[in-house]
Formats: sequence, structure tokens, C-alpha cells
Amino acid sequence: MRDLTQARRGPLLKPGALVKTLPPATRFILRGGPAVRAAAEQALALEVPASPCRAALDGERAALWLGPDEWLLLASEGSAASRAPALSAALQALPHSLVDISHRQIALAVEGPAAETLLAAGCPLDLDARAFPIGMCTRTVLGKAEIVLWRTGTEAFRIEVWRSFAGYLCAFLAEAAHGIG
Amino acid sequence: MLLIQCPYCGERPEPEFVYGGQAHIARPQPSAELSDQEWTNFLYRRNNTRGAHAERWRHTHGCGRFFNALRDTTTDHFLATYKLSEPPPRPPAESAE
Amino acid sequence: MTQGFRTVSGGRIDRARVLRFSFDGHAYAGVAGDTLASALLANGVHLLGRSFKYHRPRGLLAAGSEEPSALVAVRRDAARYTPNLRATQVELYEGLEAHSQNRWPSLALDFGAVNDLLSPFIPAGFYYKTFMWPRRAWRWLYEPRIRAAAGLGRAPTQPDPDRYASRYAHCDVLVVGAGPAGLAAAAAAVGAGARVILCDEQNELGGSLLSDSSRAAPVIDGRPAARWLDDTLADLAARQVTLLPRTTAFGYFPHNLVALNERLTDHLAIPAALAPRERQWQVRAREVVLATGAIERPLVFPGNDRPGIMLAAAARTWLNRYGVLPGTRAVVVTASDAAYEAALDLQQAGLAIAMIAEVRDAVPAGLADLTRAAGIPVLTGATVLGTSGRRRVQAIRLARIRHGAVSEPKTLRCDLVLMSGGFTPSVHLFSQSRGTLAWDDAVQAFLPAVLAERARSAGACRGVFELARVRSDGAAAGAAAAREATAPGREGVCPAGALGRSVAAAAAGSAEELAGARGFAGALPQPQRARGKAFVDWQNDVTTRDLALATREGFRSIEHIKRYTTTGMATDQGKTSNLNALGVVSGTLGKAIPDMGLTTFRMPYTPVTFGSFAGSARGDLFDPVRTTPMHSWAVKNGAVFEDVGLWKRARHFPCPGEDLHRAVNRECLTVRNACGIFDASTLGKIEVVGKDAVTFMNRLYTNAWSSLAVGRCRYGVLLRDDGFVYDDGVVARMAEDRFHVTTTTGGAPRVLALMEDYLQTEWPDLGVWLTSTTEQWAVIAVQGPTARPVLESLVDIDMSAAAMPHMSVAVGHICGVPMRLFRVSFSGELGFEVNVPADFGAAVWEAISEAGQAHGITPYGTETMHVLRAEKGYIIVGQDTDGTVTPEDAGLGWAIGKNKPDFLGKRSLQRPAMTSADRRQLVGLLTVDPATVLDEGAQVMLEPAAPVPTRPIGHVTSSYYSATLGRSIALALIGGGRSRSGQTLYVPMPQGDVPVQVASPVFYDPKGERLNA
Amino acid sequence: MRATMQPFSALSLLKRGLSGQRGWAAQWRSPEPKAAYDAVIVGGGGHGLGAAYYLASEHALGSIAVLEKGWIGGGNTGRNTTVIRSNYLFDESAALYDHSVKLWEGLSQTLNYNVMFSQRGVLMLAHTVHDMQVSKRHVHANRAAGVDNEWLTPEEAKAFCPPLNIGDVRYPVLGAALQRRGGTARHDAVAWGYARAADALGVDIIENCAVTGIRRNTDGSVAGVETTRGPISTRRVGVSAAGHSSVVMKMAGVELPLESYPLQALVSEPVKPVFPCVVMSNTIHAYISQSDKGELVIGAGTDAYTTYTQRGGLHISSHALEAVCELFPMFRRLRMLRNWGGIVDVTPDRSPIIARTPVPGLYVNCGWGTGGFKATPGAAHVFAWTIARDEPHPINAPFTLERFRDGNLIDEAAAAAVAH
Repeated sequence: MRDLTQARRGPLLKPGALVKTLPPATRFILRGGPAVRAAAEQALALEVPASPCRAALDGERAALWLGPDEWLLLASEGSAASRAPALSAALQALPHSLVDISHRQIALAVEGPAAETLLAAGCPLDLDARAFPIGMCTRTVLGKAEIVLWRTGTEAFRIEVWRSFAGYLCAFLAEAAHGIG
Repeated sequence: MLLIQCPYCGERPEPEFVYGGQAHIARPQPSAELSDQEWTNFLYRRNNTRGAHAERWRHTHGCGRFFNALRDTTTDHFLATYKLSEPPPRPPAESAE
Repeated sequence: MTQGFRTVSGGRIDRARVLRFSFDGHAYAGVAGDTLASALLANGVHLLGRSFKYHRPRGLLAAGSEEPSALVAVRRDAARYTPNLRATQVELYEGLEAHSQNRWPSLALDFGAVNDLLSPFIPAGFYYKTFMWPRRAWRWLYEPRIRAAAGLGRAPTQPDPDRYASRYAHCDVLVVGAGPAGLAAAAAAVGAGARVILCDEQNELGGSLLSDSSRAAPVIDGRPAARWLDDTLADLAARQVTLLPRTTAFGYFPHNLVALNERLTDHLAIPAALAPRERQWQVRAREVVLATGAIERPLVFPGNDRPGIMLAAAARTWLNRYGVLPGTRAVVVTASDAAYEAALDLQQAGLAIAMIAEVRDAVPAGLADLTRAAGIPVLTGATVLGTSGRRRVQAIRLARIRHGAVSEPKTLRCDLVLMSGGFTPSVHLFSQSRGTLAWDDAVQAFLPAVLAERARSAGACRGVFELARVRSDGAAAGAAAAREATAPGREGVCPAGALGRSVAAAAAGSAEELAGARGFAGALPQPQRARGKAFVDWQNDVTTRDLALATREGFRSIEHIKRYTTTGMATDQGKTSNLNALGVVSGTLGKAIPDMGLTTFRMPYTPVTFGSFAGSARGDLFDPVRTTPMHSWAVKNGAVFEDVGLWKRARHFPCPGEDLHRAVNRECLTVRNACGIFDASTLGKIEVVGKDAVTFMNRLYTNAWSSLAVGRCRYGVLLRDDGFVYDDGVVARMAEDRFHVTTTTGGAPRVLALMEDYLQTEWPDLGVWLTSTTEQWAVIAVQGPTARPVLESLVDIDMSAAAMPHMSVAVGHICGVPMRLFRVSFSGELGFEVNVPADFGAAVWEAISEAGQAHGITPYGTETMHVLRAEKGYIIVGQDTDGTVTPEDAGLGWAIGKNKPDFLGKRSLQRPAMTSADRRQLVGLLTVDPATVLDEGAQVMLEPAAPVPTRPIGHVTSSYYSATLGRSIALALIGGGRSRSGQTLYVPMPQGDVPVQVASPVFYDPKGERLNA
Repeated sequence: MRATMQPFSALSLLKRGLSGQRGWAAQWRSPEPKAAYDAVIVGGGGHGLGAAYYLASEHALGSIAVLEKGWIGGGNTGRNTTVIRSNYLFDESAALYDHSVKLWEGLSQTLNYNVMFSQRGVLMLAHTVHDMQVSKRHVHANRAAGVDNEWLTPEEAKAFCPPLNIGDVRYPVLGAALQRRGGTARHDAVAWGYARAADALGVDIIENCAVTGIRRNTDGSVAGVETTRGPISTRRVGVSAAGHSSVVMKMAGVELPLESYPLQALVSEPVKPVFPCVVMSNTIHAYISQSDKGELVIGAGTDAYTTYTQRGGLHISSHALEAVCELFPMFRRLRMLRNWGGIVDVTPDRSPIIARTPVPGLYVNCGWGTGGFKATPGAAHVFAWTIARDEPHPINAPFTLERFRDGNLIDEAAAAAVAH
């Protein structure tokens, strides 16, 4: 039998200026109440934010608040970083939902002094650092696509987008780059 | 493009939201015991209020939560937004001068 | 050609940088800093356009965006042709090519001017009264002529190659207008620590300061105004104020959203190749300061529209800003003080001022001294009886008039007439914000009264005119705006409450200031039998007579009068005409202006390019193009795609020489006889997880889910509460508390939204969560008698019929990749659907294709999928149902859990009309001639050759040629259809009525033997 | 009967032109409201004025008043994109709208007022296989119902409307349904024409008169209306108040299945003739034609939320212009001149209600959503019938209030819009 476990192929993307694609990642959507959050935090040894629109980052892992009972858990692929088995075990007794969506979306990085301006071509949020500080994350819209936007640095954002919208998003940002002067 | 105060995420632009129609219409259960007219009222009858209108919004492209809002349909200004679990605030008196 | 009317010095132009340009094919020269209008005037060209209706020669009335007449087209190349631009707003560049409009054969000789002679017979609204007989002539004779005569410029004929950018912006204080009030507001706001954006429609910031003369230059903060302006702009830039020249705030939307149009390249001779032409800004400001100034009003008198008759402020601008003499000998007609400044400026520049005709009974004392010193004669209590001159004003007839009696008429030769009826505050944006205006008697204008948004007005736009007061008004507004925007505890743009505030009164102006600005609205008094047209709306050719006619015909509302006469409805939206029209009508009806009301100000303030609204949304950016993980393979293998929602789906995979039908026939036969591989990734997928998952599914779908065992699948039907079929799909139970729900491709988002709605708002007590997994899984359907051997060699699970019966699901691996394997069939053949994580989709697809070669595998597309399912009588929601079909209608009664207490739509199914026996039911139709394929959507009749109109008893929903059956098949919704089995019905088609027989909707393998193989 | 109406014609224009157009009388009077009328129409839009006209001209109902809270024709009549067509899917709808088109065809002559009905053809584009199925179903259904509608290939569509971009677009044009009898008309003229003709028949058109209450007899039937200009007695009240229907009907305790949404439209600056017909694309939401004055008239969508502000969001207009620019990329350089909003009252099945109500003597004509203008003469005509005879005309018989209870919906929207 053939082994295709290394044959992972993401969508073909042509990111424009200021945009780059990030490597594949392991992703889970965790749903549940405060007890689930607390249990997950313990099992992962990672802050799972209780505050709205905040992300916690620890090395190769992160937890992003997406809703009052919804978190996006990220870990770099291949490592045991996701600690998925431990998490499942810890949540066993609690009403919750844990769904692997590693392949549902891909990640882009938008970086540079013009990052805010570039995103402002299609994102209606106030991206000024005073309104959207480092560590803030939220689902929002960019052009005609839904994204998760996470500010990872003064001039750096991470975008998570469903894979079939990634081509559109790259093209949109490439076009927008012509207009940021 | 309105600005809407999501009870969870704060003030956000309208494109992140989906309108959900009139609020506080509970689906009668079990539906089988209702008369045709009662069921029709649930399905179709709407206040279409001119003034303070209680309505549902969902922060679909945000936290995903439904919530309720009180909006003046003669100005489109929101008087309040509140979680589903919260009772509706009383609409303010006729004029806010 | 020389610029014979250019002054030797002064103005904000660079005389050293000569720019060549053409107008109607004639070559001219201007200089850097010119507009097309100023450059033409410098060359002595005053005839710039023809009016809309009467084709009267027209020049420049104004110098800014309010110009009604001088509309031109600018052509850069064949695709970059822009009509209807105001010459006053077209910045000159080297090589600019401009053309006049609405004239034939030329601007100087325009045959359309015959309309001017016919004008007695074509008053306002004449077209409502004629062109009605004979009836048919309207469409073929009258209307085409009217249309040809109407319109201004020509539309471009080629796709616009330019880019348009968009940007969302946020700030504490947005200041609209960079005149003295706006500059002061911006400086005060940034000084108080606010984030500030300052925009102005002109190419330079400065507003009225740009037109100040050196003769009487104001001093600001101890510096000449021009120096102060430069210093202030440098200071604002240094303090990070976003400065936006060439940027018009054109729309004020709810919750302090102001839309700006920034023009980026139209002023450049050679724009950068990829640079956007315009940018649309959507600015969300916590506080807005409107410093939009005021627009001078023309005076309404007979013959007031000839080239060379212009607003006094415009003449000042031509002279002081552009170094252009707009004439040689001028007469000034005025009802306000500002025109005296213009007269004195022009006189100092060398023009002769023949007379100032003062409409008021007396000249204010200070001005009287000035005019006396300058030796300019003044006629008080004056009116204008008429003007003369064909393509340029040559003379004006002035008189005093008392109670209709004319005295002292005199005719003065001149080539320039300046007029000023006072200033109309620009309240457009304030009014757009839904703020309430109120008539102010002191200022004689409508001024902001009650706020509807977090905005404040400053300066001339609220009736404050004197420079020092304008600046302090602006500074106060800017400071207050900053204070409120950054107040501790202020959250967001729209805190609840505190609206409907009244506007704080401006500090009262001096009596002189108010008297000087108040001016005159309406028509200057005329003797009984006045001759000549007195224009109110220059562009739409609306005269005082038209307004009088409208009132005579009973139109009383100003909105009616506007619509009947079209006054104020031209491309300048009445900036120079609205108050005069009100004044005229007020006089006619004997009703005070404030009692007349005001027509609505509407977005946009000035016309805005369509492209700037569309932005980058064209072609593939018009809507996202969604593709599946196997898309590249399909492209490589020659697939023809169709749009399904946002998705591109492979419709068929033609071999060389095959058209759609041949390809589909081949694909169908291959699936029936061997095996096909199909990309089903676009189907929606929702992971329903939680202890109450089965309860949730029971309440939602019609089916009974409690009995579904783990590892098994069931076809689910979802209704809306109105009882009509909303969606369908296979649902698999992955665990006691976990369902893998599939939806139609188009239904994925709305089904998830519906589920969330009921879950959150009706059943918040249920412990269930929903997660979309549509894009997590690539779905590869392998269908056909050889499907099992194709897959068996690749997977690590037992695929035997015993281990994996029809409608089962198993978790395992394919080529080492994690997989959910469904045994399901939408083709009627033995079938599997391989779900693998999306990034593995392409590789697994290729592996299956390769393994399938030995088993005759072929890729197939959506069209073949449709034919195969139709042969089996499987419905497509949205094709065989249309939002008016119940499950019973669609033959899905078996999918209803009869014993369930409730599910979505259950109660609606009991309504009288939903249970009637003659409802349209899904049946099969077989044409008597097996080669005839019915149109989808064709109607079904009981009798042949039915007369028109006849009520059809049904319609065809799906219709294909079935290669498997060697004949056509169709599905149809027919009234009482299931009781009509075997009946002959008739389907009108373009070639005539086609007889058909009602049959079972299952045309192939009705017992399902192949499915269960 | 028309003795009181000055005839409009080329000759009368010429004659009066010689005397400075001075001889024209008011097109309609401005009477004080009387204490009582035989019938009162609430709402002075095209529908209300038309109903009054037909009540007077065909049913000889005696004294009739039209009460308008603002100025006549100032609501949706004067705020729409003036598209007229009758190629609706269901027989009930097609009959109603085609009744209207037939009246449109002679309306200028009937009213002696040029309403500029221009049968330029309405082209409805199909961009997907699903669109084609829906469009062809319309064509076949219309033909059976005697309503003209034909299917065009993309090339034929392009020939009919040369600016149309059929290939180089996100959603290529796969075909189009053409109703040649469809077109546009001059909206203000419809209101004014009906007003003038009704006035000549003695109808009192009372502007600036808002209804504030509906008076009832002890048996529940209508006794009259309260207005801002005093009470008026009447036994028949016909409500034709578009977006405000819910508010007016609530005065009589009648709750309607209606929601009022903002609908926007916009025009470009006028240009010389460039666009020969009406083009509609339901899939990408583009609706465009060119007016007699030369403006491109573009319909936008409704906002998502209910409101009475007569104002919609910027993104709604932008979306309409995206679609227009995608189909007609040469129009990107044209400029928007004016944008405005109306309030449209929408029923659950997107079809109107023209019916008696549970209150005897109270009739309602509402729920037209985005489609009211085209139906003006037909709806007014059958509404007048319903008021005069206290029973529906066969054409409006299906458009009852009760259909929502019984499930007899006439669901044009569902039938067209469900994609798969």
C-alpha cells in the first residue's frame, strides 16, 4: 500500500507584497463552558483565554478566544505540541466538543510597517494598536471572506482563513497592495 | 453600515453581523397543539415596529453568538443590546431630548 | 496661443511651468497650478458648454465644485474617456485633451440651439402633455428623439482599465473642509491629543484662504494668511494628522460613517502604471467637524446665464488664485458685501469696473468709502433688466425699480458681470446625517439646528462668516470634538443615548457681518412685462417662468416643483439654485421660505465614480472563487467547470472531440458498467457534537435519529418551520454523541446558520456544539460496480458488504492517511465516499485514479452525477424542489419520523393547503418519443393544444438523456401526480406539444439491487 | 365627465405657448377635507390615487377622498427604478402583473397624461445552470399563461443589449429571458396623471393629511378616520400605505405579516443614449436601465434589517455598483449623481396582499416589496373593485391575508432563489 502521509498539499497561493503563507498547523476547535476551559488550560499547560478576543501564545502553541464558549487551538504540525490525546482525556467527563480542523484553514502572515494599512483595504475594524493591540484576535471579514485576525506583533498579523478562500484573499491583498501608497 | 454593540465583543461594524428578525418570539412547543392561526402568528406575524424595536442579531463573523437589541427604527440608533439570557430593557420614553 | 489674460504675478500658479493642452481640438497653453477652467479663461475662452435643454452658450458661473455649466469630457485614451467633468475641477496637466459636450456640430455653432427659439412651446413638464398620439409613435418616434436630445456627455465605450482602491479608516475627529474653520478645528483637535483626519475637495488645502488677494490680505497670528496656511499645514502633518486634499466627503451614513472620495491620478500627466485612480475611504469617526463653508448664490435676472456672467467670488478666485483676468470691463451686481472685495481686487489688477449695481437700498458705510475712493460708481436699489451678447456678455441693462415702475434704465457695455446674492451655507452633509435644519432669519439661510449624529458644524456652513470668528468657531469645535472623543469612559463611536441635541448657538455675529452676508434669494424685481429668461438652475435650464408655471398648475410642495421643473436635479444638485428656487416659489405662493420646507439633500455631495464604489471587486475578486483540493487535477485533466454558489465544480471531463452530451453519456455508462470518481468536496459538512446531539438532530430533521446506530448513515431531510424542504444530506453517526452531517453545496452556510439559530435561541439548554468541517475534508466519491476492488487495495479496513453494508461509515486509513469512509451512493451503484483531510485530497485522488485504471475508472462531473441520480429518482433540493415543496410532495414521506412529537416544520404540514390531494407531486415522465428531451422548466398540460392561457398542472424539474436506458427521462412535479401513473400528458415545447406518460420517478434498478451489491 | 379637465396635447401646448403658457389651470385642486366621504383611500401614491380614479371612473362610488400625509407620489412611487414587467412564475402573479402591463399600455391615453411607458424590453440574465433552469421555467410558464417571454442565447442577449459583457466576467452570462413588453415609465407622471384624472372626476386629493386613527362602529365595522386635519366619516377605508401599512392597519387592530425594509436606488449623471433596455440579474443583484433624461437608473438591494429611515447602508449601493460594473465595465468611469432610499413592505412569500380584512369596511393593498411600481394600474384597478363590491376581483382573489394561515402561499421568492 502506498504511503501518502507526507503528501500534504495546501492550496496553490500567490501571496503578494507583505503577505506570506505560514506552514501547516494542527488546529482544533474546542467548545464548552468555563469548566471545559479550565480543564483544557490544565491539560495543555497553556492559557486558554477567558477574556474576549484575546489569544495566548506559548512557543509553538496558541489558544485563541473566538466566542464565549469557543476557542481555536493552534500548534505547529508534526510535533506533539497539540497534546490532543491528553486534552481529550481531560475533557472526557465534561460536556464539550473538540473537532480537528487542521486542514479546514490555512494561515497567512501580514507583516511590515504597512500591514495595518494593507488590511484596512478590506477589514472594517480599527486596526490601530490602541484599538487592536498585540494579542488581540477575532473573527472578522476581509473583503468578501471571513477570517480570524490575530495581531502577533507591532507590525505583524496572522490570518486564519478557510482554505478555499485563501486564493481569493491572497489575490485581494495583492491587489490592495497597489493602493496603499 | 451600522455599528453594533455585541454584548461579548463590543462595538463592531455591521458586515460582521447577520440580522435575525424580531426578538422574543418563542417557538411554541410542542407545536402540534396549536391552532392554525396561532401557528401562523408564530411563523409570520411581526410587529414591524416604528420606534423601539426588539430584534435579534447574530455576530456571525465574530463570536458567533445571537443577542438581542433595541433599535429605534426611525433613526437606526441602538438603544441597547443584551444577551439572550437577559430581559429586555424598557424602551426609553418617547423623546430623548 | 498666448495666455493673454494672465496677470504678470501673483496667484498660486507656477508661470515657469507651461503646460500644453487642447480643448475641442484647439491647442492652448496654461501653467502648473491651473485648472482647465482657469487656463481657458487665461486664453480668453469663455464659451465652455451648452445648456441641457435650450443649448444656450454657457461659460463659467463658479470656480469650484458648484459649477453648473462648464461640463467637459476629458480623454486620456480610448478607454479612459470621462464625461461630465467640471472644468473648474479638472487640474491641468501636460497634454490634457478636453472636449465640450451636448453640441452639434460644434460648440460655437450648435443646431440644438433651435430649442431656445422653441422655448415658448416646451416649458417645464411639456413632455407630460404631448407625444401621446398616435399611441405607437411614442416608442418609435417621440421617445428616441427625446432621448437623443437628452443626456449630457457620451458614456465611455470601452472597459475602464483603471484601478480603484478602498480603505476603512478610524479616527477621533474627522474634519471635513480645510478652510480657515477646518484648519483651526484640526489644529485644536490634534492639540488635544486626538487622532485627526482632515479632508478637502480641492487640490490644495486652505479653502477660502487660497483666493485671498494681496490687496487686502488678512493677517493671522501676526503672519500673512498664506504664510500662516503653509505653517499650519506643516504643523498638522508633523503631528500625524492625516491630510487628504482632492478628497470629497460625499456621504454621511449612520453612526458617524463618512465616505470620502480621494482622487489620486487624474491630475497627473503620466500616472504610475498600477496606481489606483481613486480611493474610497469609509471613515468611522467618533466625532465629526463639518467645516464645509458656504456657496455664493447667483442673482436671478433676465439673461443671467451668458458667458462672462459669473459669481463675484469666482472672479476673485480666478484673479487671486490663478492669476487670470476674467474680463476687461466689469459690472458688479450684488446684494452682499463680498462682491465689493472682488470689484476692488479686479480694479487693482487693471480691470475697469463700470459700475456696482447694489440691489440693496443703501451701500454699507465702510464699503461706500472704499468705492468712492476707488472711483467706482454705485447704483443702489438696482435691478437688472437684461443682458446682451451672443457667446459672451456684451452689455447689461440696469435700472432702479420701485413697485414695478422702472426708473433710470441704463445700458452699460461690459464683458464681465459679477454677481453675488449672498452665501448659502453648505449644510449638505449635516442634512445627510439626518440633522434637522432651521431657517435663520438673521443669516437668511437654513442652518444646522438639531443633531442626529456626533457632529458639529463650524464656520460659514453654520452662518459664521467673519474670518476671526470663523477661526475661533473652528477651534472651539475641534477642541470640543477632541474632548468628547477622548473623554475617559467614552466607549466606541456610538455610546447609547444623548442624541437629538440642539446645536450650540454660534457666538452672535456683528450686525455688519450678518447684513453683509445675508444677500438675496429669489428673482430680482422686474417690470410687468419682463423679457428674456431668468435662470434659476443653469444646468437644467429652469427659469422663473417654469417655476411660475408649476405653481400655476397646482404644484405646491417644493418637492413637486423640483420634480416637475427639474430644478436642482442636475449634476450640481442645486448647489447654486435651490435657495433661489425657494425664493422664487415663495414669492409666487406668498409663503415664507421657512414654511416652504426644503428638498432633501442626498448622497453624494458631488458625483462619484461608479468604479470607486466597486473598488477591486471585479473578475475573480468580484466574488471569491472557491476551489476544492482536487481542482488542479481537474484543470489538468480538461474539466469544464460550472459555478455553483462561489464554487467552481467540474461539470464534465470531455475527451478530445466530445461535447457535453457525448462526454456525459460516456461518463454515465462507465459509472454504470465499471467505476467513476467524483469530487464531492463542496458538500457541506457539519460536526454535531455533544451529549444532546441526538435530541438536537431529532428536533431539527424530519427523521428519527435515536435508532441510528453508531457506524451507520441515514438520508436526512431538513424543513424550515414553514414545512417546505430546505435541505437534505447523508448523516452519519460517528459516536453516541457525534454526528457527521452533510448538506447540499449551496446549503452549507444556511443550514449551519439555521442550526445555530435554533440551538442558541430556542434550545440553549442542549449540550450540543456545531463545527463546520466542510473544508476539513476532501470528499472523493467512487461509484460503480468495480468501486470496491478499486479502493480495497488502498485502505486498511474491511470493505466487504457484510462489514460495510449500504449506508454505513467506518474510520480507517487510505494510503496511511486518516479517513472517514462512507458507503453511500447518489448514483444507484455500489458506492463509497472517501473523506480525507483536505491537504491529502489531491494525492489520495491520484492514488485512487491510478488504482482504478485497471478497473476502468473515469472521472466524472456534476452533469453525470445529475443524470445518474435522476435515473434513480433521487431529488436535488433546489432543482426538484423550489421552496414550495413538502416532503410528501417530493416523495420523501418515508423520511418523516411519524412518531416524533415535533421537528422543524411538522406543524406546518398539517395546514389545510399542505395536505390537499391535488398538490404537485414528484413523478417520472417518459416522452412517447424516447429521443425527445424535455426542457427543464417546461410546463405540463392535461390536454394537447391547450388554448392560451391555460393553467398547467405541473412542470418538469429535471430532464436528461439517459445513455444507460437509451432514452430520455424526466422528473416533474404534477398536480396529484402519483394518482396519474400511466396517464398521457402534454408538454408544450418550442417544436410543439410533446406527449408524455406519467411513470415512477425511479427509472433504473427500482429494487436497488446494484446499490446493495 | 372630463369637462373639468383641460386636455393635454401638442395643440394645447402650442396654443398656450403663444400666450406664455399662462392658461394652464391647477392639475388637481387642493380641497379642504369634507366631514364625510363614501370611501377614503389612505395613501396618495400611485396605488392609492389609481384606486380612487378607478373607484370614480368604473364604480361610480360617489364621494371619494385620498389622504396623503406628505405630498402625493412622494413615497415609493417617486423612489423606485420604474421597471415594469409581468414575467412572474406563478399563474396568480403573472395574471396580476400582466393585467397591469395591459393597463400600462394605454395609460397615457386613458389619463391624458404622458406617463412615458417605454416598452424597451426586460432582459433577465442567467449566470449558472440553476439560473437557466429557473429562467426557462419562467419562460415556459409565462407562455402558457399568455405572457410574452423568450429565451435568448448569450450572443442574442448581447445583440439585444450591446454593452453587456457576457464572457469576461466572474459569472459568465449563459442566457437570458426577455420580455419585450416590459420596460420603464416615468414615475412622477403616474401619480400626477392619476391625481389629475381622479380630481376631474370629483375625487378630493388631500395632501399633508396624516391618518392618526381608524374609527369603528360598535359592530366593529369602519366608521371613519381621524386625521391631522380633523375626523372624517366613511364606511369604506382602503389602505394603500406601502411601508407604513403596518402602522396604519394597527390603528384598526389588524396585524399584518409585513416587515418594512429600506430599498435603495441610484442614478448616474445623464449621458447620451447608451443602454437600450432593462437588464436584471437576480444572481449578482444588478438592475439597470437608462431614463429618458439619460441617467442610468440602478436598483440596489434591501438592507438586512427593518427600518423606517428611508436610508440604507453604503455597502448596499456599493454592491449594486460592483455588479453593474462587472456586467458593464465601461460604466466604471461614470459617476453616481443621486442615491436615495424607500421603505418597502415585504410579506413572507414576497407577494402582495390585496384583500378585505377582518374589519368590515377596511381593505388593504400592501406587501409589494420591491415590485409595487410595475403593478400600479393593475393593483389599483382590482383594489378599487374590491372596495366597491366588498369582494375581490378574480385576479386578486388569491392575494388574501388568510393564505398565510392556510399555506396557500404564492412564493415567488422561494421559487426563484433557492440555489443548490
